[in-house]
Amino acid sequence: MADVITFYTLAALILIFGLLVVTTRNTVHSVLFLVADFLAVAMLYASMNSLFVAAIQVLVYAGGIVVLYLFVVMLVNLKRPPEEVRDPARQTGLGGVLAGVVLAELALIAVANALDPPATDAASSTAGLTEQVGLALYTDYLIPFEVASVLLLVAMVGAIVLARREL
Amino acid sequence: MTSTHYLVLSAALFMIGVFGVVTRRNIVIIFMSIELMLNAVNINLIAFSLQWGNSLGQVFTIFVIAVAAAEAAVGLGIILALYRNKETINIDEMNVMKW
Amino acid sequence: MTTDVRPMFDTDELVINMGPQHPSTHGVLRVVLRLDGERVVGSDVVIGYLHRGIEKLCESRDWTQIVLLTDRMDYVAAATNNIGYCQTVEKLMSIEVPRRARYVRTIMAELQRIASHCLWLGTHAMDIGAMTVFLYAFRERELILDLFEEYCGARLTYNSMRIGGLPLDLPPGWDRKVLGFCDVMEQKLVEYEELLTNNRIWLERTKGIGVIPAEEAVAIGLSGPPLRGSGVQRDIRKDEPYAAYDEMRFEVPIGKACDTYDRYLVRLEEFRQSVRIIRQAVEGLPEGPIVGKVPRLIKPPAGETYHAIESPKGELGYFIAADGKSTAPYRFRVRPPSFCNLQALPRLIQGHLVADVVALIGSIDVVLGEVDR
Amino acid sequence: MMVDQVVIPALKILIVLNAVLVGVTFMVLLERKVIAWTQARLGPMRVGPYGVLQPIADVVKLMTKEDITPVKADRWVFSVAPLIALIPALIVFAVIPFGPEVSLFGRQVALYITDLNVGLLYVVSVASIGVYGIILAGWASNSKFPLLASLRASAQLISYEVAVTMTLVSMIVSAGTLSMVGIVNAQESQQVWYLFVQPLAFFIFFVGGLAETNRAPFDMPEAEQELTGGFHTEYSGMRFALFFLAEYANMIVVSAVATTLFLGGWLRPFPNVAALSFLDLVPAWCWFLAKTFVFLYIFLWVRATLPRYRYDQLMRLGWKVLIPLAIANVVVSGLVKVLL
Repeated sequence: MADVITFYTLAALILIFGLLVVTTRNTVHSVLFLVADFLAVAMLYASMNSLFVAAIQVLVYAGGIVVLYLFVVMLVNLKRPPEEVRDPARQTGLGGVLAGVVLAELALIAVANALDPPATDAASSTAGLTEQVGLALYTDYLIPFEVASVLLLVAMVGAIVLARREL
Repeated sequence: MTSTHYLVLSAALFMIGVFGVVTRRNIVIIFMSIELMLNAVNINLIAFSLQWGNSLGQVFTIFVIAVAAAEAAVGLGIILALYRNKETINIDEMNVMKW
Repeated sequence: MTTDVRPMFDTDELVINMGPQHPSTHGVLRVVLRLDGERVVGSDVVIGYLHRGIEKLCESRDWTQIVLLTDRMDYVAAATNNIGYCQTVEKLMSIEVPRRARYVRTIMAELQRIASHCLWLGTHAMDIGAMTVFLYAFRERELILDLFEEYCGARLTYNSMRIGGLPLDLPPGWDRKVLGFCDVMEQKLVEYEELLTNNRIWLERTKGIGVIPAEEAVAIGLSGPPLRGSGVQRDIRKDEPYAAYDEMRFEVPIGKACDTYDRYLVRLEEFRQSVRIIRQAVEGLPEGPIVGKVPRLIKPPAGETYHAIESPKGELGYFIAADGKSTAPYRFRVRPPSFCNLQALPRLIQGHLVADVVALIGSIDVVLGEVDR
Repeated sequence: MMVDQVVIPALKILIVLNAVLVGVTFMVLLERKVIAWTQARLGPMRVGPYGVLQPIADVVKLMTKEDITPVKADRWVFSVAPLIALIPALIVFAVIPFGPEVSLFGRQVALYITDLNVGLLYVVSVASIGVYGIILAGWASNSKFPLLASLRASAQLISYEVAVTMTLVSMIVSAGTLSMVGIVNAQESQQVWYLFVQPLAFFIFFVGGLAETNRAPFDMPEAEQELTGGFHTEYSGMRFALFFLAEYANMIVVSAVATTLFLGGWLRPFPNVAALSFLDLVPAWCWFLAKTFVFLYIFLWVRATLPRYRYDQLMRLGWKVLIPLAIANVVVSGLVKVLL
């Protein structure tokens, strides 16, 4: 019971904050909602017994990446959003089509789900354990892990080069 | 909770991200929408990881987060460089490759 | 903030208004900074917020009343201002000042130098974030204020000199108290130095900051510790002795690196030399009259003169023109050291960071009462 | 069941929260007193004997002051920013172990709110949220000095977080666990405080902690002599007070985490020396509080003694000294762990 309430509350928060991110006029507010959204997602992870990922989500996403966004927003100043010239016909049409497709898909899943309810989760208590994640990360996935670190290094160098004044 | 719940939530969040990318003209907001979509993917991964009792889903989530960090750093660098040159962050004004 | 269409924070320059209400501009100095990030690319020093028209006011007061007005210029070294003015008038009227009065003037000037430097050290250190030195320095300044209070009854604006000599003789036992203060001061100087001189952060904050080479310092017209910090051996007390300085033995410290740290070292050494001078003056204090032969009505002959003394902040000069008819100066003009030293500020802060701006304002030691007059 | 799962945690949260808030208020008094004594002054003496009631007077004053919002400020963000600064500082206390499990009224009660198996990571990640309060406060004020300050603050916090997190990695290598309780237990079983195992990590953590809490000599974001108070220039009344609550709460957090990681948390000195077992008469949580107090005192002592670093020097220290040192420390810790 408690987990149902948790899920629906968090799901509602995630969707509401997500919507606010993409609809708010003021970009700084948008960034704030993005932080809130990420925190809600982190709580969802925690409720799914994945504490490690939850902590990483907060640390990297909310505490790191979004600060970068905030920086950029403050640097390029979005007090007067460049928004207002848009091309309504094309975008709304495309958005409508996309929304229709996804809604149809969701409806399909819901119907299929109602007809043939899947078995509940194996609910393996070990799945979320940090040790498991660490083991997988440092044994089977060692090479991807190292590649990811090289990617981060390259990205760091690239970002510095791009953001340099005399480009 | 079944994994379907998580999948529906993830699909909805993904859709919001797509909505943002398609309708907003502000390049920073578009980037943030992409982050939302990446989060939706992560929710999926974790949900499956939970369903199958396998921690690999979480490993991939960590990779996705790493990639997202790299993407944000480079992407925001590009935005800054563009802003310096064009004084705008409206992507409709950035549709030429050369100026 | 205005609501104009310029972005609030773009990647270009940011104009920021430091002062006149700012904790580290030592009064009402206003510096308009143009910043690139935190780096100063241009600056504009705006003065005049404390202008009271003292020079003009002096032209409508008689000669003895002006002593009181000079107190209000450099209000942290009021006695020095008195001495400078009185000596100028004495020069104009060719009055011989008795030796005892000259000795007392020397003691006063040096006590005042220590007091002024205490205030400088405290605020300078405070600007750089070392808050404890501020209170230590004020503790010792308090002792000097007590000495002055005992002598003339006032603690800030002393009105402590008269044309031709002193208003009154020293209170009994005062000289011993001064010697006692000298002992205290020497001990406390060690305390200040322990907190700052070899402190790594202090060194990083002051070394190489605001370098101004000797030729440039002379060209700008710096004087006092900022000039000596740049390695120029110039001290009016030595070069053109007044009061009893020709009978005193002391050294004039100079810096080598021409930076904020050397200006700091120069002033710290001046503390020691001042203590040394005070000791000599008190020990050799002659007996005798305290006022020279001064006419009842002070009315200098027509003519003009310029006389400068070494105030704690630099060359304090008075130009006075008398018409020989009225009982007020015809023209009264002050060359205040703070004002002239302040000219170097835009040059000093160019290319430095915001944090250095406050350090540099502190390092040239301005008093706005003197700048604006 | 009900008592174990709801009532006791709720009580614990209530007690910890209140203790922290009261502690923070008296931290202000302590700071004023300690600095005053360093500077040959008396500090507050008027309210109550030796001024001990001064914090209460301060709170009353701040609560009754007018809350000013600048006209051009972003009202919404301006009001939320102090809370964003304060809340992360408070929720970190959820994983701070004040003591081991003790029996209280015939019931086993743990002297911590919860023991997460990623406790250390939780501390770091929650602490990384606190920076938003400062950035947003500076931005929302729509004023130049606060904006400069908030840019300084964010750059400073992000760069020092990297160094601090790196040192925590070497702590994890030593302890073999991420749980805060586990780290204390590891120190007990290895019979040594990690201060002596990882002195370099301790140093980096402490310097980084000073920088992350914006305390002297790294208090650039509020440097009143440069930026007239920095990010909270435009704040007044209770919102202003919230920033101070956050700053002092953060100091307590850093001290408590340092105690847990490096000084053996609630363990008495020399837990393995039987001759000193009379020290056990003092309850474990008292040892914890005493050690935390030592750190808090050092915070104040440093503030009274040292001048302030300059912004670029601070960044250079962080990136060019502390982070390489921290990484080297991780490598050496790993090597030692593998080889021994």
